Amino acid sequence: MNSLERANYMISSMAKALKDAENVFMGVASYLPFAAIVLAKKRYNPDLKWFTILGYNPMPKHLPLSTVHPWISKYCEAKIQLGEIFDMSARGEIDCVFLAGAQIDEKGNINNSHLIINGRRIQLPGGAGGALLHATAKRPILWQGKHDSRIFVKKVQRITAAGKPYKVVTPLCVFKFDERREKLVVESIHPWVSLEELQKNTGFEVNDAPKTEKPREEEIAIIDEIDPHGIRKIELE
Amino acid sequence: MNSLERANYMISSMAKALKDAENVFMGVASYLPFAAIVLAKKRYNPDLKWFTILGYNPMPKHLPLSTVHPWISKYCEAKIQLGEIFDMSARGEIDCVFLAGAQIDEKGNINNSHLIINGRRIQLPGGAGGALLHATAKRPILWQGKHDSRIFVKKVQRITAAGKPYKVVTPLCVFKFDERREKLVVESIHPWVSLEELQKNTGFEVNDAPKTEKPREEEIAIIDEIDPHGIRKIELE
Amino acid sequence: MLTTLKQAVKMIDDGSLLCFSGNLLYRIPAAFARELVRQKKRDLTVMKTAGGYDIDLLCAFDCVKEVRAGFVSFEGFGLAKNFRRAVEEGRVKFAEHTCYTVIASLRAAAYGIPFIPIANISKSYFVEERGFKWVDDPYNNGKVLTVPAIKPDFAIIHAQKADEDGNALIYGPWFEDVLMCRAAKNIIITAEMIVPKEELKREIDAVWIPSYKVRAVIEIPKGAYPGCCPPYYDVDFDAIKEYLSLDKNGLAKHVEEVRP
Amino acid sequence: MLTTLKQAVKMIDDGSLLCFSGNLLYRIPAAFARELVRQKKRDLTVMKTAGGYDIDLLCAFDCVKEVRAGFVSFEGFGLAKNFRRAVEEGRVKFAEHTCYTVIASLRAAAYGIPFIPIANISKSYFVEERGFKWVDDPYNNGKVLTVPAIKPDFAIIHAQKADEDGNALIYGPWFEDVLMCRAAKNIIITAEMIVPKEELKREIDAVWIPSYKVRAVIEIPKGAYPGCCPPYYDVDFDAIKEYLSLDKNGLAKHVEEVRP
Repeated sequence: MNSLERANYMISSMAKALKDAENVFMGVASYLPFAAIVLAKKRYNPDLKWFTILGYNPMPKHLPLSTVHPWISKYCEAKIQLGEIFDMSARGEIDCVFLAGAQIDEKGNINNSHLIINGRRIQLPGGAGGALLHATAKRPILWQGKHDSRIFVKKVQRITAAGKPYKVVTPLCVFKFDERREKLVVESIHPWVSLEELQKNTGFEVNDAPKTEKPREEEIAIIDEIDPHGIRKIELE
Repeated sequence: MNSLERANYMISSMAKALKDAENVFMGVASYLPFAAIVLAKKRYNPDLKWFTILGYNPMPKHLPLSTVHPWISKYCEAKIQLGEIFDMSARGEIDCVFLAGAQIDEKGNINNSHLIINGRRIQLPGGAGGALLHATAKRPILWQGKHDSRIFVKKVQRITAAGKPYKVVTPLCVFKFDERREKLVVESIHPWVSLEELQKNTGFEVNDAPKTEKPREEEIAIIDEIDPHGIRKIELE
Repeated sequence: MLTTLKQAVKMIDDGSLLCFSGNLLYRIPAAFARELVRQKKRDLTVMKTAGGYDIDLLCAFDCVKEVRAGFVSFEGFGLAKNFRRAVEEGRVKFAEHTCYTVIASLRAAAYGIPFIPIANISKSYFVEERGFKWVDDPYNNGKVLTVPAIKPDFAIIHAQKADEDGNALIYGPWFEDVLMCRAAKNIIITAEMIVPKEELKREIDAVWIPSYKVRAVIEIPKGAYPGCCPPYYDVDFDAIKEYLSLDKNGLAKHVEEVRP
Repeated sequence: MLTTLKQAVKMIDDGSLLCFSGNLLYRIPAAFARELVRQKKRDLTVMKTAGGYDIDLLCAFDCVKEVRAGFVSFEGFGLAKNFRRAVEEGRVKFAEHTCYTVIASLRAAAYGIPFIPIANISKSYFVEERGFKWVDDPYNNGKVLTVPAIKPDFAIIHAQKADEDGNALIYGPWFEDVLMCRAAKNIIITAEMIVPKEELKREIDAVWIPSYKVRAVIEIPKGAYPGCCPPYYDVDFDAIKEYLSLDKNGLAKHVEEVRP
């Protein structure tokens, strides 16, 4: 399974998570969410309202090299400021938001701040708007293009953003949040991954789960149309 | 002295009060301030920055029938929201502001809310932005097109807006605020007014003062140019 | 989303808290206000920095139980006599604000926070009447005055242009319109013209109301009449003067005859 | 007010608190940042929701003592390695915020209030590190988290157009630019083009920066390069890749050779 195919599984899983969302926000460096939102609008949820930091409801032709690429704003239906999107979330008007985590732990906490390795601080880029969005959006969807036991940990070293993720989508599986046990549980495992392999690459205990549904041909066609050059691979490589 | 000539004295006095102002704000129903600001910009203070609720630095051709008349915004140099002008004042960035008072008292308080006459409430239009602006602008300038002892009172029945006025301009005189005694004192009396007449029409003790300087021919020419139809009389009649 | 004025006004429940666009006689949702009267809405609360024809008309027909505003008047044309009389007779409560506290309350609602500090206006009588409270500044040990969030049920906006979903464009001053859209639960747009999406996008830099909370969009040419909606029409000064001269019967005729 | 880049940068004292326009590689005041480096400014504090080339460059040359931001990166192109190294080596303090608290702090400064309540982000580690404090909600008896006002000395804005006084127009997203202008003591505008006043007025609906606190206006075509300034030019992706490969000598050459 090459990285493009793995990306497609992730995108399809993320798109399905938007089925009954009204408003979704996507921030910077969000290639897979970008494709997932386009796919969701085309296939699962035509009325989905899409908020970006460049404006409201873009209809871009292609996945850009940057998710703050000027051409996104050109295709928007209205202006809205970044701060106003945070306000929306604070008011409870954001259903889904896509948040990336350099470290993600069993409780759904995210670390995008820094790591301490052998007493040495490794600086990460920071959590952007994640702290507010994870805490206030109704259904935060986390994603991470890589899945290993340094990324998926029992407990993050710093909590940049805390909240209850609706889903966590990775190249190995999809987690959901178990409200009762207040932790991530595996919802589906991608077909190329064994439970053993998943456990080896995850810093907390994982459960067995059904195989992730294969993206349909027509989904892949939509993804290829929005990203003909395979920019989406960036996140997995 | 007809009402147009009396208005000219008031406008000229208000314009002179703007000599060393950097930023001035003028609200709704402000015909005399409108003319005074234009006069100040043309004669006393070409760098004066003029804030209106329709935008920044208008260059209107004529005094409009409404100070929220659309053509003001057409001639503005930049947009700014009303709330942002209040913020400017809260930050200490507004030097002068023109505030009208249905009642004005010796302490410089304004009542634009309501009067209680024989136990009956007489509703006034409200103080608009006055409460914030009077309290926070550096040099509030009050004006009133009529001057009698029901308007200029010892103590207002309701304080709509409190602050220390820099000047109070009326058809009879110009007051200034005496910081030490914390009350209005007469700075100049218009030439057609006797001290006795001023006292009779003022609900608190007034002092004698020099005659108000006559508006120069060139000032009157500027005022006539901006208000050829004499709209400014409205406020005095 | 495109609907009729009649259907849109039906969405408004008696007792709702409404915010109206514009200021005094500028870009007011006048046609919407007339239909509120025709449908005999009751117990509305209307909040605005500076109202004119819109608030006065609703007061004339006892649609309103409370007005929260800084100023209600027809500026140089006279007093808002129907508002004034309704307040003086106790039929309407005038919860006086200063324009600034209307804005601050909308900001708090827009930000999803329960209150917001304001500059010190403590000597104004309505600070106590409105129940504005002080808090300790946790950073500098002083006391700071605050206002609570006020969240409108509906923001009623008359805009120059909108698309069929309700993305809306305002030319010229916004007043509090964009802010009240952020703060409100629901938005109704009346627009001088509904234009195709592609046309609105070409003017994106003036399109600041996204459609997502817009529950109704109605094309109403001259929807601000007798107020102005630049660049299309100015205030009809004669019509304002005539309105201010109307008695009860005249007002009843006014709301029936001035369409929409 | 019209001046040269050199003169404008001379206004910035060492130790100042600066806010930069744009976001990541979008409409950043890149030419201004290079001149800050050439003039060897020191001990600057830079505040921004999401920085890229601008903050990274200043960190590479030790102009900065503190970065207050939610995110510093080159997005898909890689990490902000000079920022990263400076923080890891302790030469720069990264006072981590979330983008939201940068905005909230600017809002409080813009409103002239000492602090502002925020939505509850209390589990994030930096809430304690930044010293954000709780207050009692005086209306509903709960506790509310707050951030203090942060008032920038200068907002440095790269805009598409300005007039000679500094009234400035932004096409497309504002990010925090208009807000930082309201909050800041002083504004410097670099613009793709200086246009006559009459021309700017014809596009009034995009002119949201009034000139009154603008201390300098400079015409700098391609002033956001290697970032983008739509509709005039896109990000120069090759130049960004090259920048990210530069060593110390290469960076020194970069700031000298890329003019302005």
